[in-house]
Amino acid sequence: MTEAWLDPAAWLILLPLSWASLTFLAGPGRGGRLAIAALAVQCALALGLALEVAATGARVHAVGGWGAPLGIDLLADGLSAVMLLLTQAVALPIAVYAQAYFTDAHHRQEATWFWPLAGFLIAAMNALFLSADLFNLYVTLELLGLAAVGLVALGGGAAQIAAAMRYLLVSLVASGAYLLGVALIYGSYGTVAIATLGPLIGQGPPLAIWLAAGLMAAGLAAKSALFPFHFWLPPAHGGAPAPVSALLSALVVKASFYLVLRLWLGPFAPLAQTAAALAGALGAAAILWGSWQALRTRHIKRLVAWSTVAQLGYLFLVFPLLAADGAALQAGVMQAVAHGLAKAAMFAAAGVLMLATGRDTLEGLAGVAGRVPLTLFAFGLAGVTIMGLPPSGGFLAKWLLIDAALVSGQWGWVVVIIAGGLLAAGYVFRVLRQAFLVVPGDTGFQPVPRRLEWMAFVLATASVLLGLRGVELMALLNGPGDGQPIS
Amino acid sequence: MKALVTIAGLALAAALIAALLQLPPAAVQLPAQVAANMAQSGVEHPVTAVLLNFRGYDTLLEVAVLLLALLTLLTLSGGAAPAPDGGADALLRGVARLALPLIVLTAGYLLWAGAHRPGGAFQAGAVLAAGAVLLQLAGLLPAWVGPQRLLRLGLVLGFLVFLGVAATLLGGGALLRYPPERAGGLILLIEAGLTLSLGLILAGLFLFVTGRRS
Amino acid sequence: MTLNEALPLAVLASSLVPGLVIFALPEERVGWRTALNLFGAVSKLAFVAWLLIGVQAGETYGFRHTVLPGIELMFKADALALLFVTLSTLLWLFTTVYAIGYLEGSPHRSRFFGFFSLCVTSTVGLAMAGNLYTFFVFYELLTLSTFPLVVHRGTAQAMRGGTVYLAYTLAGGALLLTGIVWLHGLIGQVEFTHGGVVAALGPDRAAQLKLIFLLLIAGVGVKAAIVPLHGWLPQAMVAPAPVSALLHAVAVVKAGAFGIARIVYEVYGVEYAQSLGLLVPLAILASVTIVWGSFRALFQDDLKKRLAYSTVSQVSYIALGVALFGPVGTVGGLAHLVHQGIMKITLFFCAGNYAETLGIHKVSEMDGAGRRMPWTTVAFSIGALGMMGAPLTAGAVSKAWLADGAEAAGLNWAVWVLWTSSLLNAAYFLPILWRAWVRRPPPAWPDEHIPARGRRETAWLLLAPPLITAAAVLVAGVFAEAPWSPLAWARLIAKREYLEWAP
Amino acid sequence: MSTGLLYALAGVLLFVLGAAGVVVLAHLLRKILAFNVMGSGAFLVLVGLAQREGVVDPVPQAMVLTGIVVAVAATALALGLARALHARTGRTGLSEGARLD
Repeated sequence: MTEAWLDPAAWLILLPLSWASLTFLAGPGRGGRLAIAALAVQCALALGLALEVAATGARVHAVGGWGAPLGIDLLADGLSAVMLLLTQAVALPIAVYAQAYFTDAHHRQEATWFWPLAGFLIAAMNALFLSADLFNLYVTLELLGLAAVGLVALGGGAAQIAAAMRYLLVSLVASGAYLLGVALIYGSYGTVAIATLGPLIGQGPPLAIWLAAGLMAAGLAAKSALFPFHFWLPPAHGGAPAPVSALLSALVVKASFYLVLRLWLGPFAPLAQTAAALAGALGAAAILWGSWQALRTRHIKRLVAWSTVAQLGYLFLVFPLLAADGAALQAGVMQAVAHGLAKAAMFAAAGVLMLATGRDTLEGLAGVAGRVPLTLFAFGLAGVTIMGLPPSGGFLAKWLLIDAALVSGQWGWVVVIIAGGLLAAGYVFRVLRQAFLVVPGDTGFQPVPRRLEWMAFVLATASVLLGLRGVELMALLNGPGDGQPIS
Repeated sequence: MKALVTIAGLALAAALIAALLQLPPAAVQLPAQVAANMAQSGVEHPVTAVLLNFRGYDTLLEVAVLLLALLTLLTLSGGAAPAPDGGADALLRGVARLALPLIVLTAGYLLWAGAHRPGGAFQAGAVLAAGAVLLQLAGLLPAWVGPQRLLRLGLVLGFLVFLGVAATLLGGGALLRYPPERAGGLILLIEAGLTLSLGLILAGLFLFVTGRRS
Repeated sequence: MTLNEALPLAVLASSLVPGLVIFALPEERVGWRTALNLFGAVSKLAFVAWLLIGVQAGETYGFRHTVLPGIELMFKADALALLFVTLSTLLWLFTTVYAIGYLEGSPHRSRFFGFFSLCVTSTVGLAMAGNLYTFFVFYELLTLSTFPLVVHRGTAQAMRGGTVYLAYTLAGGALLLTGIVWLHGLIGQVEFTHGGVVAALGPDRAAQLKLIFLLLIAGVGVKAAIVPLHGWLPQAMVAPAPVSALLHAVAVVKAGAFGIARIVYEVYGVEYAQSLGLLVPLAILASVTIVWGSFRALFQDDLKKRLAYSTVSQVSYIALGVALFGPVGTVGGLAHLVHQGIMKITLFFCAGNYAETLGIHKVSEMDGAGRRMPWTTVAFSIGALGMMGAPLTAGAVSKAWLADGAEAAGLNWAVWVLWTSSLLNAAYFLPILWRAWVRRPPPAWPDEHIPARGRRETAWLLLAPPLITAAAVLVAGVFAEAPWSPLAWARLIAKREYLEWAP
Repeated sequence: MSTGLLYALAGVLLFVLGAAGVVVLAHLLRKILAFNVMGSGAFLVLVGLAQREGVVDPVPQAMVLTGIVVAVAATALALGLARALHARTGRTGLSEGARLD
């Protein structure tokens, strides 16, 4: 146990909040270096927290010293430690990327309040992953939602504002549903502390709790863009500036998924089996529909955004398999982490491709392989994870999912998983094929800062190498000893 | 579509009402715990105690939410020139001039009163913001353009003070863990900072946007 | 890490590291790139030689790394692995030399050689895979690293070929993955073990095991180009000649055939596979492929396509050998894995020489080519005769063992399949030789790039590799009984798979 | 039936009404107002349900205060976006947007 003064969990919330405010104070477009330095510290903090959790198990930080149910608890267990690590590990390279991206002449006017918005976004996610209080989670969800909407609107164009508006409305209705669920729970039990609720719900929940769980799950599914609530995602993620798309697609949608998972494994475990098949079916629909749309769209970033819709579907396939096999949880977490890294890399690479070609369509990519080979390599590597091919983290996730499905005899999911992988190969290679085309004559490609290319590459490599080091991640998830995965 | 929504809504409402009508009494009774810990909270009003002490962390994040809304509005309207004066009539202007001292006084009272009766920083800040809006409508205060450094400082000061207190108290064992004997003073400090900043933020939500006529 | 753990990794690293460095090299650093390529190829050869000596002496080489609880990345350099590793390493060296000559002055060479090295790394990793998981990892890596090579020219036609290639191989990979995970769920980690590992499951799982066998064989059968999964191979011939040579004569198709051998011998075990009744259908499938591939080759005017269909047919000799229950067939099949590799790469090198030197792409354009390019045509003739199974060539040796194996297994019809195929081989190769040697050359070649200078008919870098491999075809045929021949090595493997058999 | 429960039941109706409004109404201002109705409904349930036994509970009251501030922030943001959208395209709703993007 470290000194309370140094508790990494608390600092993972305080630090981004501080730099968010300080970069606001510094003025429009400024503060990038401060943010990068702070994010480096946050990476170290997340790593420290993960090591501590891996060694000594879950730890609780009682904010205000009161303790649940009167006060709010922060809980850092394996699952939250993994998500925190992912968040910082994606945010740091993307921040380096963003600094170079927004100094580019084409995007300078979009930079205005990127840094404070990003700071609040990251703070919101860290707070969300650590919170063990349903109402506090509501506040973090709203913080996250508004920060994301602000970032989507950053571009300032009509399409972006319309996308932001649609995103905001979905987000608000969704958190409204979540809040009503919280109200019903407080009304039923007189507390919103997750730790206190668990045993209470285990004693046989009244109808109100079933409705609350349904409302909360529906709200969170909408925030995670689960089919058929996905309609807001492609315009929002496809239209935002590249570093923003990377943060949103890689991390933000995972936050609400994390919360569903947390509630399903925790307090709502007694109710969980009811809707599991539905969650799986919607996930399967998302995989097929998202991939299909990615195969059809003409725009690079739309393609990547539709791919997010599809890949999120895999996360929800976990639910029907959870009861059957412990591998399903591991698969879900592995998929979340691998997809987070890979999707950030893909959006970063897509941003470079658009800068280099000056166009946002697939057609414009012809011949770009010769000009930004590193970026294309990064896109390909990220694609390996997205397609679920070895040796990537995405492959391990897919392996575990198929394993869980086969062991429990649920053949249907296997077909969906395999089909989704092949469809993903279809849309990833759409991009690569076009880029490899040799076109005669001057294509008028623009030079691109090397730093942009390298950050895409670093993230993509991480997503692939994850496939060789799954053991550590799973050990963290399972906690010290061979105990149950998360309490 | 409409029919579908209506049916779904009615079904949901019916289910919810049925659920509420058959709800047994709650298992946990927080009011008793709140009452038992009031002495250590540093304030006398239970809602303020929950808001700034027991669940003060919620409030910290909630201020961040307000700042965020303002930030996004700034990205939307940044750089627009203020509209020419509306040329409000003399009566409105006179009333606004008269009301201003009263508004400030009311805000101060609400801030101070929050410790032992309904009130506090949010109410006080809202009153201040209303005053600013009134002045702008009366043509006495120009709409704001992209915030200068001093204004930015004012906007985040309350939040920074709150953060600073939270971080400092981490040394005492936990985030926002007030020592009972100093809790009252620290909470007042936070509330004072928040009153100013929330007033500016809420005013800003109006004044940064009105600058541009669409 | 002990030396015996490090050596397999060194074999992998000797092509992986140069490959990654080459990616980073600027296009114009020709000298560095060549040096790196050759250094990698030669050092890999040295490591492999070390392994060969050790394995013959009974040493075991292996490396394990846990990826997830219960899933290991595992390398094992056993006799069967080394058969394939040695073949790939030797031919990689020759092909690298050839490719340096072939691609001189063409664009994107860093990318080409980078992926080329990755592709060899994948092949070697696949050969040394110690369990099905590792096998699959490298099987898919091979697909990924060959795609950029297939579409290297960047034309619309290349893209079409590449797309067909991907569609087939990725779909095959999906089937393979399903089979592997299923098996994994039944028995845990599937380590390759002499005599197989699934027999322990007991008879009530037989139906499941048959289905899994179907999935696995269909998965690797795509790369092995077993009919009806062979459609990608002729399409992938749009690739540059060195790629066709190494990948579509050696790496990719052999990866499939090698996979069939591993699955039959070391996952199911020949005896158990036979008792499940899986081997005869496999033999029938292989026979159909042998005949159908040869038959289609007859009608191809495009030289590389004719060679491609010939590959479809010849690779299934290996599958047939594996499916013939009994050590003799095994020896034939495994020896053919090597023999077919050196014969077919010779043919592809020569086809590349004709195209690069004279612009000849079609059989109908070959009239008199032997007079203009005698050495190339000599090499081509040796390769072609080997394919037909003419005496003194490597092809004769493997066909003889295969025929004996078929008789030993009691499948006399398979002997007829081999005869039919040999006749068809002659029918599509002899006309080429006739045209090249006997017919008169046309007044002008289609597109002459490299003018003849004295006795040098084309660039040395293009000529030396096919001559060496052609010589190897003869050496492997004439000295088949020598202790270091591919045949001897195949017998060593068969001895270890059939424990009671003494060759 | 206690006053608290009555509030909660009214809150349920407001919530459902508001939620339906956000989905069905086309004009953005109406959508935003509907969202506020919906939020108020949730707040009523939160406060009312907790006090259905007649005991005053300061915890949900504080939560609702927090919720109100969040709702204010969200409303301001939504209004700002609606205004910006109108300024750039002259549109007052999203549904017409389908044609434009």
